[in-house]
Amino acid sequence: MDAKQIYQTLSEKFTGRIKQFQENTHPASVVVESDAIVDICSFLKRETELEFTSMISLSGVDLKDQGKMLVIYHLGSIRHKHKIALKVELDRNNPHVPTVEKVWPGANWYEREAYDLYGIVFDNHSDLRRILLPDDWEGWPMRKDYVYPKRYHTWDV
Amino acid sequence: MTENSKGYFKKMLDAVKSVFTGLGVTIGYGVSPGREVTQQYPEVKREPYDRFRGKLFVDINICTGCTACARICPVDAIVLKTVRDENKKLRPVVFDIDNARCIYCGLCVEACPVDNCLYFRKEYEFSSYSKDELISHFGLGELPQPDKPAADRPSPDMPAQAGPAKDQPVQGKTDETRKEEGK
Amino acid sequence: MAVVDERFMDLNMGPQHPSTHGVLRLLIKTDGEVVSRVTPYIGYLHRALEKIAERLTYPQFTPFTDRLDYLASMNCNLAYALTVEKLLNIEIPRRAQILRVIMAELNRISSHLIAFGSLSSDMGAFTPFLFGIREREFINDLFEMVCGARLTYNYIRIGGVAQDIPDGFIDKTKEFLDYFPPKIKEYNDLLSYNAIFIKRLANIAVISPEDALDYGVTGPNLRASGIKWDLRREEPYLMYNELDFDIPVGRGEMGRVGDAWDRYMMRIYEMEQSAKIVRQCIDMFQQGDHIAKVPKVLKVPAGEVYVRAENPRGELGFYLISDGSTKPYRLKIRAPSFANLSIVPKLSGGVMIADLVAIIGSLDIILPEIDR
Amino acid sequence: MIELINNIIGNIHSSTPMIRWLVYVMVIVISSVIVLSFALLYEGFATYAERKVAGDIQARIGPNRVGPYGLLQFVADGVKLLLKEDIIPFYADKWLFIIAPYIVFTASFAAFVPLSYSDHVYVANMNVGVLYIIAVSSVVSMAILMGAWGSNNKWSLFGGMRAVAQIVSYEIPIILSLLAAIIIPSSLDMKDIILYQSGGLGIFRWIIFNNPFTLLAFFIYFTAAIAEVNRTPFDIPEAESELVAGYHTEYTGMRFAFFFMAEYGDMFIVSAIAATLFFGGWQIPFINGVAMPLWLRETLQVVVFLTKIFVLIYVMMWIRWTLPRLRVDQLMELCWKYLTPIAFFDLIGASVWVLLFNGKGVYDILSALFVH
Repeated sequence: MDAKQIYQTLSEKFTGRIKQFQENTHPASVVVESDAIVDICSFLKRETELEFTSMISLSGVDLKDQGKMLVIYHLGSIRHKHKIALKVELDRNNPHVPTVEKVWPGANWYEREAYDLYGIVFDNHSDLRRILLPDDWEGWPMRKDYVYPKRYHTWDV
Repeated sequence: MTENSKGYFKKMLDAVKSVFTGLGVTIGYGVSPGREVTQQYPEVKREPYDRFRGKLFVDINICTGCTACARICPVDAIVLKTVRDENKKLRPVVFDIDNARCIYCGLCVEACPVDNCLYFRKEYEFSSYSKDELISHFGLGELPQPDKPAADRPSPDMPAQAGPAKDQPVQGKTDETRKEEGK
Repeated sequence: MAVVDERFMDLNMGPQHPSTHGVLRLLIKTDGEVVSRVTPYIGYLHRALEKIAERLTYPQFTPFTDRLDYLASMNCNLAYALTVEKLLNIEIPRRAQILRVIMAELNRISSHLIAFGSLSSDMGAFTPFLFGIREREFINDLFEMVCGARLTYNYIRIGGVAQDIPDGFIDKTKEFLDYFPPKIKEYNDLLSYNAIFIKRLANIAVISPEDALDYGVTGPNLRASGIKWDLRREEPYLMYNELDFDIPVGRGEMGRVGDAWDRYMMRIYEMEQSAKIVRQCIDMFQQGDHIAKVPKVLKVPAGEVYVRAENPRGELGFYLISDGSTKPYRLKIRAPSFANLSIVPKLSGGVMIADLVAIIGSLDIILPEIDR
Repeated sequence: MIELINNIIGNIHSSTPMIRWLVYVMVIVISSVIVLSFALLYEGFATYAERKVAGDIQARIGPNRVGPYGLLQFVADGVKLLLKEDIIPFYADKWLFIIAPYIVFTASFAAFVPLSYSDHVYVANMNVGVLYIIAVSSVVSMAILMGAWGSNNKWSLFGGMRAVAQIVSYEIPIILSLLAAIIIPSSLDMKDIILYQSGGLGIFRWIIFNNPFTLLAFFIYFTAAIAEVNRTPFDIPEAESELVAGYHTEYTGMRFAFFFMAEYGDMFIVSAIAATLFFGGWQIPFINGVAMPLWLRETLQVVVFLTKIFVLIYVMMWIRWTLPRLRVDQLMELCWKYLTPIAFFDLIGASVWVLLFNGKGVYDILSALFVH
């Protein structure tokens, strides 16, 4: 099934909650509502002819000039060999999106990394802590407007 | 002999057999002398291949001061200051390569438009006790004022390895001798 | 004061520990030899490569991809170069493609040699580790002959390869290809089928196919669980579709499918296949230039692309968003070891401490690409 | 040695008890100094030999810098360890921490006493030689536990627990297999055992060839002995890749050297017992009958005895650089499920053989058949 058909089945199943279909990205991406992400993901995983068994990666993107924060889920299927990217647009000052940890346990660490570097809060995540940076680090380093701290405890950065 | 007791002895037999095959391999090395692959480092030095990316070296006389290398360097290890000299040509006053910061990726050597100006040497033994010793200065120093000669900074550039790389003047020269040639 | 669970003792394995394959800290809750829960702590090697990528131009970032998985930096360069070429959609000359496959597969062998050696020294046998290093030196000499470096090569560039190979390279590679296969047989006699080694690894930390897919485990670890998924075959890049090589899949020879021994054996079989690939590439060699025409000031057209390649440790993917300037807008690096390590807490309920070392060794994780 | 003392004291018998007591102490001191210097010298060369053998097996050169062919390497190591800072951990149990290495060394050194190096060269001719050595060598496990507990470190605690479990449980197979060998000469005195094995070209009357059960007893004994000495594949107490350094993690400088030397001392003892009991101690093979001056015969006997020991030590080192390490529960399983039951049946078999052929070995029976 190519991305177009996946988009059709998705928009039929979740009418209204699928915003947009972007053809020019590789793999093609579907912009969805942030609160529908869990249902969509479990649907994509359960559905036999879609069967997105593995979440390849989850990345946060900071679109500062559009005032938006993006979370992109790259999903792939082993059996059908097709790939799709789900995009969720969040408000930049208070980015919230429900966690998909229940669908793919592997997402746990990716979400912690997105939280750690971008400050995107994943609701009811099992233990949302910083994964790469020390726990008491202030600020979200990967944001475009991140200001480098002068000192961290006793060392100057 | 019940089933698992047969397994009991079979397992033991397999274990002993596999242990002895392993021992057979190592005794092959133990008995036959002269299979060493290691070398006695300080006495026997392995000659690196021609393209070995050792320490960077700049032939400052043919350097046009175009700062292509300084711009391409991903870690800004090259500090290059140029000044216009009397016949409008750019003169590289300061040309420092910080060997502690450099990651030896070779992007600068490819970016340099002049042949044999910036290249790697086969020298890999330049560890030192202080970081500023690792900065090699290739600069030509300030323009010589007409009345007093320029105070030339000593170049702690380590003498290169014996084998001359490319058509390289005899090693071990300090900046002064190189400057005389340049005049 | 947090309630201290006095039944269990907190034991810190790492960040400085002889067998954590890098700077990794495992907080183990154990009541003696048996481990009840493991929580990995990572981030000791975080260099913010993704932030650096946003500050450097495309060609400048290539040497940094060496430092992602420094045991397989040719493959990392390759994945990055493929990503940028996908957006540029330029045609890579055939000779450059063949060179890339040769270098990538040689690097796969040298990376698997380290995986084999470090797992064996974790299990207490130090000699196979040194045998592995001895073979790897041979490959290091080949790479030094081609690009001058022995670990971080910066050889595969956007559009092709940095320099063409010197003339002595092909014969030396053939010499290696004749020298290497009997060494694999020696490893098998010495270690793979050794009773103690099998007892230490068989049926340990079995990863079921569902768990492997749920946690995003890829590469030899996924294939050991019985799933035949290799990007060189499923999503062929370069000229892998023309090459004939088979994908080893876990068959549970010594225990259940997907146990630590299977993961170890995948790497031994893959080394043989990689040697076969390199031999075919040498026969397919042809004249041609080694790099496509790429402008010095490289402006990548705006767009988003996710490209992945089969690294020795799994699927390394680059998600690149470019805004048409000379610097990437966002470059997400999907590292295989990051996902492979995330399954360790699930595997390590009720194992012994010595098994924990076997689990880490059999997953063959490497920390620089986890922390980035 | 006792005869020596008696005849010295004999000819000054008229002297007061004070002098007699003084001479006795003086002789004890001299003999212990001699044996201690032999033990330390041997342990020095053993460390050098271990690294040379390891280098040889791993296609390396091994130490050859200090002294001719690196022979003085152990002197350099010793000086280095002496000059190393002697750290006692802050919360360590100071006295336990300090005493433990001395007890370990004295225990392993004390076992040098009952050995008989040749007809007249021995320290003390105990008639309970083998029993004394077994008793002394079990003190080692207690001392290791003291050291492990004293250094107040989680890793060394693991090492200590494992050491005790291993040494205590492997004494059972050792004792049983030694019993199977001792019932033949039916004497615990080393000298008598060796004298029993004389004759028959110096080889055929060895107890190992006495009957098939003693042959099996040797292999059980040797495996259990390697475990007793904590060497690979049983070096779980100081498993570098799991427990950092096991029970001697916190030890530095000379204290660590004591543990280190004790290990090599134990290796010597264990192979000395094997040589005495199974391979006919100092029986000179082939040319035993030839008349030769006393001193030449003595030195030849000592040389034969030491070569047998060093061959066995070479086998231990060879095994160490080949095999991986067992896990703790597999180690226990090997001891209780395999070695001990087989050792029991072996003992029964050996004693039945002694009953049937009233102590005569295969060689005696055959020679009896052919002679008349």
